[in-house]
Amino acid sequence: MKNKYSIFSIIKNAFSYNENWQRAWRDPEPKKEYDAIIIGGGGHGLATAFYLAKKHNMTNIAVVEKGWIGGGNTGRNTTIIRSNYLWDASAGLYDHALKIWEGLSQELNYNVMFSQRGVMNLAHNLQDVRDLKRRTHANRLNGIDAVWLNTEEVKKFCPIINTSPDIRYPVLGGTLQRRAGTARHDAVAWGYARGADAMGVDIIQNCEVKGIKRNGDSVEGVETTKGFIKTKKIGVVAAGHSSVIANMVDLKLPLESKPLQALVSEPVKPIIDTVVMSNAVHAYVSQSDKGELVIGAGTDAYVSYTQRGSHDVVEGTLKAILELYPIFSRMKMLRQWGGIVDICPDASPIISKTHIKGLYFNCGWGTGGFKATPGSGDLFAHTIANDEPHKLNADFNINRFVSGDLVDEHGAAAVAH
Amino acid sequence: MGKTKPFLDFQNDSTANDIKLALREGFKSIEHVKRYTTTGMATDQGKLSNMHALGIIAETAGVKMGELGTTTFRPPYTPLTFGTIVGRNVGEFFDITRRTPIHDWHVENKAKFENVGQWKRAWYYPIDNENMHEAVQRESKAARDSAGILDASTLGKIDIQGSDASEFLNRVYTNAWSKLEIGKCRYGLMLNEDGMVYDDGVTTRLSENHYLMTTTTGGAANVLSKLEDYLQTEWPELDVYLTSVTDHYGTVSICGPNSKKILSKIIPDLDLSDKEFPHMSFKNALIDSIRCRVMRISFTGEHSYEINIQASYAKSVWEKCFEAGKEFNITPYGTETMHLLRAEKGFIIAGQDTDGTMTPVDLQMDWIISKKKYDFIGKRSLYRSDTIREDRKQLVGLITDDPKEILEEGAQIVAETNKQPVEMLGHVTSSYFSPNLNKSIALAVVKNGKKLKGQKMFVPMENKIINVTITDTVFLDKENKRLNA
Amino acid sequence: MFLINCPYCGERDQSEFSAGGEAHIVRPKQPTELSDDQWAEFLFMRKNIKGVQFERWNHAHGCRKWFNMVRDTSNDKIYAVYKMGEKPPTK
Amino acid sequence: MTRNLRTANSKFIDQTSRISFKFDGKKLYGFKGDTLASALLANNIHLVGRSFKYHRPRGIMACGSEEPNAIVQVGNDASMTEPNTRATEIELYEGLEASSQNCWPSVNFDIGAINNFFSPLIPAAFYYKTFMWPSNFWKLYEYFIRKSAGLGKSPTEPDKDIYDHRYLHCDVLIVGGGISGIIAAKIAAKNNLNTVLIDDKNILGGTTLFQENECFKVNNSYSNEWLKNEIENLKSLENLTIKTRTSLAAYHSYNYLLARENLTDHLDINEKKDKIRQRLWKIRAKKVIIATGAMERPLIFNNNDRPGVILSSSIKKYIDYYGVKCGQKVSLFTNNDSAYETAISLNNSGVNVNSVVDIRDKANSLIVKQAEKLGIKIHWKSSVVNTSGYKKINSIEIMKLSDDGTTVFGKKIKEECDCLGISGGWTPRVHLFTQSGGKLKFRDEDNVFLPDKSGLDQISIGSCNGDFELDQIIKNSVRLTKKIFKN
Repeated sequence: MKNKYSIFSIIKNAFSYNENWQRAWRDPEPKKEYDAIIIGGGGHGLATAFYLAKKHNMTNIAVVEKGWIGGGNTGRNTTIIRSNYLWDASAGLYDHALKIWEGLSQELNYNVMFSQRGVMNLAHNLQDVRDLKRRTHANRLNGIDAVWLNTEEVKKFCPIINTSPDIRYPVLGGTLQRRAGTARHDAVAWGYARGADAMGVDIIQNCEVKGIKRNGDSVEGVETTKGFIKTKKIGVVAAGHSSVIANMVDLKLPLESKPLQALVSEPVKPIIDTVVMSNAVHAYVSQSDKGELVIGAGTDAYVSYTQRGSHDVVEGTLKAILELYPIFSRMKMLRQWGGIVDICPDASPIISKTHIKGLYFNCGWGTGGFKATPGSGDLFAHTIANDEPHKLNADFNINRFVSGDLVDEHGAAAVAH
Repeated sequence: MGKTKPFLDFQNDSTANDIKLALREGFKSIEHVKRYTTTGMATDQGKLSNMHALGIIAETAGVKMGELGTTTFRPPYTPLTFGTIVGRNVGEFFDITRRTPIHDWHVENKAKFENVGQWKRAWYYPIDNENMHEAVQRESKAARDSAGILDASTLGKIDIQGSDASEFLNRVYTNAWSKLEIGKCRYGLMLNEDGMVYDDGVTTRLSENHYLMTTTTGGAANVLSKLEDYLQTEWPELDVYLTSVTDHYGTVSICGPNSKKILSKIIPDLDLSDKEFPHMSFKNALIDSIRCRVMRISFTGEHSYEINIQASYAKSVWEKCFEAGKEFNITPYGTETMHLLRAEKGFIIAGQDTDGTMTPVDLQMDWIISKKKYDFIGKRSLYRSDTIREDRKQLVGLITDDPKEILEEGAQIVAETNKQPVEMLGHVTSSYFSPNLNKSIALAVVKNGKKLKGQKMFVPMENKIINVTITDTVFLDKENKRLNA
Repeated sequence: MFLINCPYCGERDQSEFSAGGEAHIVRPKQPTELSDDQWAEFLFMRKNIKGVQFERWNHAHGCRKWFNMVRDTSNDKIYAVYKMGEKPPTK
Repeated sequence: MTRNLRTANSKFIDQTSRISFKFDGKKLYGFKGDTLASALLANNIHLVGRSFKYHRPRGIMACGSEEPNAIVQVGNDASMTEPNTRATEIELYEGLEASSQNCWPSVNFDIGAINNFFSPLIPAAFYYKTFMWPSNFWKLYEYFIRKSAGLGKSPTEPDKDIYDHRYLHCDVLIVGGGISGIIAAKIAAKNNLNTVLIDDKNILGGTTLFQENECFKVNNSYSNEWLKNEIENLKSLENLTIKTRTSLAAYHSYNYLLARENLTDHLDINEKKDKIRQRLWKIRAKKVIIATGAMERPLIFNNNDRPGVILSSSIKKYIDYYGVKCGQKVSLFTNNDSAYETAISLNNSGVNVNSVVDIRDKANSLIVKQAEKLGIKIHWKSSVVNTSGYKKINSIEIMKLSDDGTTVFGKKIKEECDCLGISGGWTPRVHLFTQSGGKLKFRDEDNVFLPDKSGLDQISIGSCNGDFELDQIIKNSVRLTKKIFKN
């Protein structure tokens, strides 16, 4: 059994100079066969494994990761968590996730530092106001806390925003979800990995999937750099590389993979105590517990797997930041990076079975997958275990692109795709 | 190592012991160690610490340093001020501001402006201490009772020429264009390939192979790009040339029962009779020897003209119209009044009453879909299993039981009030108090709305529930009598 | 930030261009005869290749011409550009 | 206390033009040519900041962009203050006001230092293991964590300064104006190529500029004299543009680079007004030559972070370039030859060098022999195992190293000192190369990563390419530069 982390274990280990901490997870070699294999050791993949083991008693499973766990978009995002989505289907999905977030540190016995400091979305023109009010009303009726703030209330909630009526696109108001906030992204992957490992899940790093073996319409296993592993169920959660895996079985997905950039400033003392997003002026910002301003930039419009976007995107984002926060002009960009996000035409994800038996896809989260991590894992685990979607992810099937029953959330993303 | 403090990352205070702790806990990859201990993540980005961190990892794991690999060095090399990255693109240079050629007149006449895309549009013109509501009530009443004048210069304008121009329009709009007579105007809906309404506007046939298309203000650039894309990549065989002329012309729109009299004062030699110059037609004309195009088209339901004139003359023509209209109490009105007037007539605004999920059928505009045309952009998508569903959300009118109660745009509509969770059937897209009808009116999209006319519905607000009734989308002058008044 | 060789204008900075996705997806000539599945294939399904991809670009802030490009999406190396209607290079 | 820590012999400091500035509210003086760091050291101020987590006293440790400790807040004005600025990169100007960060009430007496006593309770990543109970208390815990995090303070009013962008197209961009960059610039410009040479310092020359020792000669001249002459010759080259105070920020694909030029940061406070403060150069270069040099590595031992523990090469720069003594009784700890250069420079300036602690068995290079000849004491095969002194180092403990170098044994030798120079070898600055997408290779002999494969038209030359010996640097810089122009 694992040592439980507690204030006492901290002290005990302090006396032994922290030399007795147990491994957070094992480092096993792959077995010959598993009941299910999750491709992708990011937050969503590890959460899927965790809930397969915890809720569906599937413990003879493995997560295979081509690099190190949490090294993809889990470790590259701006950590924003919110559930103020417009459509019922999305609201159901993201609020399910938010509710899990609220008890996640306790559930995992690992502090993921979920900080409900609120997320505010700003309106800069009359159509923004209509759209955001529409969302606020829909949220309220869906049981999601959301309130409309007028310009003065926006200013009061976040005093450093430039709310002058004389700027190019003045702030006309905004919506606030107080239960929303941020979490420590790496800790989410590590916490789920530790939890899944404790229940017997094999987490196999540095193990790249090279092919998927099929027998007719069913999957039989995966070819990896560590050899062939037999399984009847494969859950693909390889954000950024979903199409690469899909192409292994000649499956085309409605996805394009594009570089999404983010940056942080040097750390400073607390100056902004919430998350502020602006769609029209195209920027979002929060401050990490370390003091860095965490700023999300946009996606480039071309397909790229390089994890590097163009400088124009960063420049455009900081332009918007200085428009809304002119006090940040002398702040310095410390680090910028890119991740690869796969984007669906309707800006909503896919959590779905496919026409190939035993093959499941969880992808297309675009710029906003981190917030859904626990919910996505839970619902994907349900879908894999039962070979049927949970009612909360039924609308996020692949078939919607054929029928036309899309979940168009373009208005919900801070940055238009 | 005991109780020692051999520092590795001096700024973030991580020690060699911290690295070993991370390794013991199973964080083996250099990236994991870095993130777990924050080594190398301070403002010097590990310039001094990274190599030692690697060394300790290699030593502890018993591998060669070269096999571990480095972490990625990301830009910038040293921290860079946001100010430098942004340069001069701050304040007034944050984004360009587009102003119409008549802008100065609006400023002189105390207009309040709204941002529409990059444009500054006159929103309303308060007199004395009027608030927006009061100004809009006055403006819209004046436009219906006598005459109103609107700066419509921001509408996108695309000049379309070539021997295949008609065929081109056939393919991009849902309705048919080949038979449109020269000198006539027609309203068109443009869809995305997914069948959803994308943009709309009136297009005029100037001559056999020459059209002038108008688009929404916000959609102009995207529509042009989209049309160029189809022309160059899908239909290169078509002989069509597109030119954006939005900035070349100013557009003065005068409407109201006295608009004809005003126009006749300005262009006395133009025959304005309904026979010679009927609704949805166009004439070339001269104003003080300046050539202009006059369209008799209407977005308000009133008898109305749009004068398109070279941008540099637009302000003088506007002033001329204003002078000529003074005896009729011509009243300048802004976008807010324009929105109100069109809502009274049930005319949609693409982007306000549509949101990328509405088909023409959903808008109850089935009439605009040509049954004869073999294909047009988006046609196939209209016949998918979800788009042919009868109970999709459809555009309807709403009136409040209390005629004084103005609904909030964006408010949700439900059929029941005591159920939890409650099913949202739709939302209010446009809402105004109509001075001409003396009651509150609204447009909304409601699930299965087409069949629910006359049904009672509820709009639950935070602190109250508003009772409403679903109606037809046209609130005023259903017979279109005013167009020829 | 790529340097793109517009087939009409020559080398220009990436910021002058906009990307238009996968190339050589021909709009069906008879959409009405396609099944919902076939139409969805045209509308939404993409190869989204990691590696050498044929794609469309537009010199939006230049000649406004569309053209095709062969680019390796795994390292952003551009191998060729060619005009609309021209055959893609085979090598 | 006014101890004279200035030597009279710096060629780079104008001791006739005195500059007044304030640090933590105290008025101090320095000279034109100083950095804030060199001026503080000249005033015998070592303690300039507190560390992030344990609030331990920290001093100036380096002399350039790698400085981890001496991070200060510049200016008090709500709109013009700048947090997290490296004292080692701030050129001293009249009216400069700087203050320590991350300490309260002052850098000398910092309440937060209590964390240092609790440090066994807060190992790396301790956050993840605690603060979970009771579950709704995280908000409260976090409040205190946030308060204690962060270094400097953000401005609270809009910036009044102007910033600018410009484009630059060239045949060759050379990054780094040290000896390699200068060699490359000459070859490029003489090849009739439109050449741009940038360097982040205010003058060209790198470290060779103050390398005055008979061990380092080029064409029978001292290397610094030779280089000075070469720099002089560059001025007559028509195709060459030189940009100093220009730091390369980012190297993107397709040889697209961003560089920041500082235009007013070094000017007196009343001369800055209405001028463009910084300019971002957006550069497209046909070829890029990276000549960014190398950084000295610290050494890892117990309490290696005390004020007064300074990179050995930085001590050398402070004495030879700025004419500033980092201490009066200096010990050095090294695993390579470069600390001996520092020892000799200090010795020549009349600073008492206690000893050089060298983990190696022996070394026979010219420079080591020179040091031995000067009578500098060397502890061979030994290691510094600990230091004392809270706000400034006052002694070190030295022990013998075992044969395999993994343990220490014997008697602890205590050596009093007021400064310890450390030298753990050199790290090539390969940052720009990797930013551009280049792949690195590892050299086992001296544990360095070196540029390997790149998809772009670029080369790395000099010590950023792993050449650390003068003759190697010159020979390979010439060879590689000529080679890139043949392509």
